[in-house]
Amino acid sequence: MELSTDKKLMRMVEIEDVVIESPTVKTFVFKDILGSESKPGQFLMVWIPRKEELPLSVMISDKKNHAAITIRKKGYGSTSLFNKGKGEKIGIRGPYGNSFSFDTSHKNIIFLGGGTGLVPLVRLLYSIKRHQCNFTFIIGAKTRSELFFTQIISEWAEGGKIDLFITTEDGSLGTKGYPTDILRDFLSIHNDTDIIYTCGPEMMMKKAYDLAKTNGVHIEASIERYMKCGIGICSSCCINDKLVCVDGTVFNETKIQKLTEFGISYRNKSGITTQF
Amino acid sequence: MELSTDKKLMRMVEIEDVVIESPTVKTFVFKDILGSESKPGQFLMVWIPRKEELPLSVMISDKKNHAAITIRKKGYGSTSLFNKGKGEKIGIRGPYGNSFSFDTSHKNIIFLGGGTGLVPLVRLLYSIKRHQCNFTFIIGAKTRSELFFTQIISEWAEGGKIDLFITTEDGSLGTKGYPTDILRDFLSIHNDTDIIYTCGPEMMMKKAYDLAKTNGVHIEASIERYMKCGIGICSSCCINDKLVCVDGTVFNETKIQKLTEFGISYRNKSGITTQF
Amino acid sequence: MDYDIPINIAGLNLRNPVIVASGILGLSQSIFNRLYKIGAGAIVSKSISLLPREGYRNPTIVNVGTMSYINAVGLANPGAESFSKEISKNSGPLLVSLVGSDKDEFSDIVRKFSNLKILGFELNLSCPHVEKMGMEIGDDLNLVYDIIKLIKKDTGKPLFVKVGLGKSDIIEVAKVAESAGADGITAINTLRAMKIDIETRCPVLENKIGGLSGSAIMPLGVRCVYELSKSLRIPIIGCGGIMRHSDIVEYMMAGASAVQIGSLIGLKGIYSIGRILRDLRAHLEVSSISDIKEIIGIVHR
Amino acid sequence: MDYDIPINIAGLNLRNPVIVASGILGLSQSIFNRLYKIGAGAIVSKSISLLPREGYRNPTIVNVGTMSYINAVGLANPGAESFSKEISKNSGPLLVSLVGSDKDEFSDIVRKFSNLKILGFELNLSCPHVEKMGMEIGDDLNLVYDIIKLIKKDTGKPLFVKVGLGKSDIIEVAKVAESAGADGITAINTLRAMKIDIETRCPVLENKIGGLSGSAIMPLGVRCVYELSKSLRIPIIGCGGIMRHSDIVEYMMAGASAVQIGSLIGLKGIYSIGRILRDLRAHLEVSSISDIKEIIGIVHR
Ligand SMILES: Cc1cc2nc3c(=O)[nH]c(=O)nc-3n(C[C@H](O)[C@H](O)[C@H](O)COP(=O)(O)OP(=O)(O)OC[C@H]3O[C@@H](n4cnc5c(N)ncnc54)[C@H](O)[C@@H]3O)c2cc1C
Ligand SMILES: Cc1cc2nc3c(=O)[nH]c(=O)nc-3n(C[C@H](O)[C@H](O)[C@H](O)COP(=O)(O)OP(=O)(O)OC[C@H]3O[C@@H](n4cnc5c(N)ncnc54)[C@H](O)[C@@H]3O)c2cc1C
Ligand SMILES: Cc1cc2nc3c(=O)[nH]c(=O)nc-3n(C[C@H](O)[C@H](O)[C@H](O)COP(=O)(O)O)c2cc1C
Ligand SMILES: Cc1cc2nc3c(=O)[nH]c(=O)nc-3n(C[C@H](O)[C@H](O)[C@H](O)COP(=O)(O)O)c2cc1C
Ligand code: FES
Ligand code: FES
Repeated sequence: MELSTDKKLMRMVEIEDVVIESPTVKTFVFKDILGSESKPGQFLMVWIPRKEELPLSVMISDKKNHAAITIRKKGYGSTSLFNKGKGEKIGIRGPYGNSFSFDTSHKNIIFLGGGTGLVPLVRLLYSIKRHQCNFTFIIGAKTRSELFFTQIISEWAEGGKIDLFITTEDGSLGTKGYPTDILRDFLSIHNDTDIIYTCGPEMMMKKAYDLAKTNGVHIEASIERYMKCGIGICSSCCINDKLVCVDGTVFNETKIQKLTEFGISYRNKSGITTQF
Repeated sequence: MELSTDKKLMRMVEIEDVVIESPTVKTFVFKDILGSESKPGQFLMVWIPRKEELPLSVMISDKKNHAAITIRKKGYGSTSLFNKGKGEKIGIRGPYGNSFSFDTSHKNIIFLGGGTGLVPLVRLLYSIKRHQCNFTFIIGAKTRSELFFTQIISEWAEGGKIDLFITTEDGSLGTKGYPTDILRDFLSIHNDTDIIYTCGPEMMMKKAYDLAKTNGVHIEASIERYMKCGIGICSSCCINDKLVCVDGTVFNETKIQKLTEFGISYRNKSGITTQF
Repeated sequence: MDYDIPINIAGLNLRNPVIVASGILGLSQSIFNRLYKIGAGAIVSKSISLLPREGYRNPTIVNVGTMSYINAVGLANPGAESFSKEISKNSGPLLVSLVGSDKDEFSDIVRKFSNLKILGFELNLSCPHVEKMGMEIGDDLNLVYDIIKLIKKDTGKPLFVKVGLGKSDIIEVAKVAESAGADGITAINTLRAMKIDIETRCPVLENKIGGLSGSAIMPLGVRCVYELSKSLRIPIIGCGGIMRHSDIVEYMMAGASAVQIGSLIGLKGIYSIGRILRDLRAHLEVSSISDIKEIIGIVHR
Repeated sequence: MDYDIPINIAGLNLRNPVIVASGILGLSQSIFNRLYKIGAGAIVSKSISLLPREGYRNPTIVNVGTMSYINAVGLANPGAESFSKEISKNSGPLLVSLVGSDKDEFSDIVRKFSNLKILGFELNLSCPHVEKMGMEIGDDLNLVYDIIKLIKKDTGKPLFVKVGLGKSDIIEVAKVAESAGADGITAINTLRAMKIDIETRCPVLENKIGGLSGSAIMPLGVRCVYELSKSLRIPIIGCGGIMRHSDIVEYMMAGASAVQIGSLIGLKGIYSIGRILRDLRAHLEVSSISDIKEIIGIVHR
């Protein structure tokens, strides 16, 4: 079977590896050239046959020509995927969307993420870690058992150096509280921070954006919206006049400034504007 | 406007030059890269808008990236085309079909043609005239005024040498009689003839085939049949189990031997087998 | 950029004949404004029902290659109440697409938009993949007649009726629409179609059956417009498979007074609207067509 | 070469499920023999009318890109008398396609073939571009019923009825055919379509309107087979847009017991029949499908 090289068409892939990241999070590895070449921040539309199709960020895989996705078990779709095993098939299309940018003049870089929002951040770190930068990675979670990717992140320090901060809401690991608390404190000390990359709950990203603005630091946030088509045709993912699936998912401070709905409202499955 | 490079799709071309070859024959020149690269013996499906579509052999043009067609005014379709002028548009698709072959070990080569059957022969001669061969070109016509291409053929003698024989049925020019009379006499004298290329009325080609067989000479004949699709789907052009539009139009002696319908019968527009 | 290829259709003056089809980026006022800025001559909203609809579960759209899609969104929409708020400040050339499962719903929907600044309405009679909506209604000629009469009683604004290739004769449906007072016909909607994944042995779309759009349906749409324009006096909006400016010209020569584009935006992005308009203008110029009206239905002459 | 993927349909044992569609190389016994040698599981002749037909003037076929054609050959054929002579020595798996403009013609046609060694007949109810033939007849359900009854009275051989997406509901037509005694349904024929040349401002085909075939109609054909196989007990031959072995599998999973190919031969040549069969066999092997019957209608389960 030849591998499809048309990102618009759905391609069936076989799950080759399943990594259990936490009791509720798994990473699935499969062979896919297009996926393996994704830029950090891009996502795939992942079809779980007979069940659902979900937008999922592309995770890294250390196998050549392979890509991966990391899923947190939540509702119907994610649970269907979570229950898949090695050898089973899923459909993917994409990668879609834009990606995080990297300015080589930046030296002090913060990653701020929570939950599966870590996926694109990990892919980004992976792609820029060879640069001589100070990387600060702040991870937030509700509780200790929900943490994952901490190992992989702390292992990577090639060109630069990586500081890892962990917060849990119940204090079961790392600092008790929210990752944005750490960010606030960090920014107040390190006024040489160049940029914050963030992905996770929108209220967290909104706080990070406000902090970035106050501190005059660049920020790029990967925004999530309900997606049906993933290709800019249905507008279910819109935020103001932008389509998250094609104009995003990554927006920088200049763009976010115009997104009056950011951190305020989203559209539900019917397209009705709903407050966070 | 870009030029189409898909031979399957109809492309509209503008007639740039019209050459009057005889009172009833004209050559139309137009820009078309695919047509200009046709192999000798190939044909185009030519659409005369609102009128007809006809298979026509590709004629040469001395303009770069240009092709030409030569039409004899006859019935509805050919007359519609004949009446077209410079600047008017026609649609073409193709080139289709196989082509004459050329074996560089061949030194003594005969062309035998009549009417617009000369078109593919002229294209063939043009493409092989640089070789050091003895070319003998035998042209047949009803009468003097129906002759054309004699000038162009006799002018060409680059690598080899070209002998031109002309026959007319009424003797108004050249030898009185049929071109196959010349062929017979020629073959009886020149027993070193390698191959005969022929295109024209099927009874003429049939005679030529019989002569070639008797004299142990190779022959390649371009056969005409009624064509609707030109792409091997409708079978209107069939001769025995071959489709002239894709398996032909050129058949050599080995193939002709199996074509029991050659010189005997053809199919009319309804597909009914009809005797010549 | 200058998107001027002015046309008049059913009394509406549009700056150009390229309209964004229903269901394509059709839910958000901010997006409508952007589409207008990008060049759209007009925009048709997503088909709006009386009550909100969540639509089908994903996958709701699948690319079947050769520039075509099958979709079964299931008419997800915020409902008339919510959508009328969405567009309450609209001033752009917007047509609201209407869909209902019952005759009486339509009046209720139309009234929600009665005080808004919109161009008019498009009645979706032809959604091929939602039962008791669209196609099912479009197949009942009496119902079609009644619904159009009702809507026209409730609004003085132009009403376009969107027809498709379903179980009943498209020409008959359109004629009934005309006789009931429709101001124009939009043709065509998507056609019922299916894509099966042979590895997992199941249809890809959650709804199994969806509607085929894109290149595949272009020769069908052109034929419908050609035939409709022979039988109707009201203007026609051509829709289905438009990918290049030449496709627009083809539709208009077949008899369309304007066109709608859909799948193109999924395939080539939102800015393809501006590009196709630029190409169309260039074509008209080199072809010395000073008023695009000249070519409408020209193949009939 | 070994083309063995045996199937049984309507009592016929075919060595494989790939049938050459009507109108495709369908006029010559020598070509039928060649098609069989090349691998075809069976061959349907060009649709044969009582009297010879010259068909339309050229152009009769136009490639509209994306692996699709529009054709309006106009049912050119030698007529029943002449064609029965053509195939008088046939011994291959041939189905004769029948077309008529009048109920009574069919008996006359069928009788011409009564003593010949053919597999059976296919009734063309769905040629979309010849008036008073095919589609027009297919839209009159009573006439469909009567014609099939008549034919079945005249022959004991299997009769397949070929339906298309016309003005009437394909499922209803097929149900009527079944109730009248048809042994199988072929779905689908081409769809009415049109291609306009914008430079010369006229339709390309001499008949203006023709039938769309090829890739464009594949998702429509699959949908029809899927829906038909829900409503019928007689077997279905899937047709429309098959370009690859996976398309065959898709049709069969949707419910087809065999398939027909047409446009593929124009696009990829006569030997594409052998290639698609080779690919199909390979696919069945790697998918561990020992009998292709296993997959027929599997998406319904
Ligand atoms: C660009 C992008 C990247 C994402 N990356 C990841 C990832 O790497 N890992 C991961 O676990 N999750 C990721 N998600 C979230 C994921 O798409 C699902 O939303 C989540 O898995 C819950 O799905 P569910 O069907 O189980 O939830 P349900 O219980 O069905 O719904 C719960 C909520 O999930 C969200 N959701 C459901 N379907 C969609 C959809 N089609 N598009 C967007 N949101 C939806 C909605 O907010 C919904 O209210 C990403 C989302 C987006 C938009
Ligand atoms: C491969 C091929 C190459 C040809 N090359 C030339 C050429 O270079 N110059 C030239 O003048 N003519 C050529 N012809 C013949 C040409 O296609 C027409 O047949 C001829 O021009 C008469 O067309 P008409 O419409 O005027 O004739 P009509 O009066 O309509 O018909 C007269 C006869 O023309 C033949 N004819 C008509 N239409 C076709 C058709 N679609 N296919 C085949 N034969 C047809 C039939 O034998 C018919 O009985 C070629 C034919 C073929 C098959
Ligand atoms: C994702 C999607 C959603 C659609 N939703 C609607 C709709 O709500 N109402 C409607 O009338 N047509 C709808 N359509 C049909 C389009 O308006 C249009 O008629 C069809 O797509 C053909 O045009 P195209 O080939 O340019 O896409 C939808 C089409 C697509 C692709
Ligand atoms: C040139 C041409 C001629 C055809 N002639 C007939 C015909 O005579 N009778 C018929 O039932 N179908 C005819 N068809 C339709 C085909 O049999 C088939 O149903 C259709 O082409 C769809 O299959 P495809 O997409 O594989 O081509 C014709 C199709 C083509 C392209
Ligand atoms: S998901 Fe459809 S437009 Fe973004
Ligand atoms: S012209 Fe149709 S098969 Fe040759």
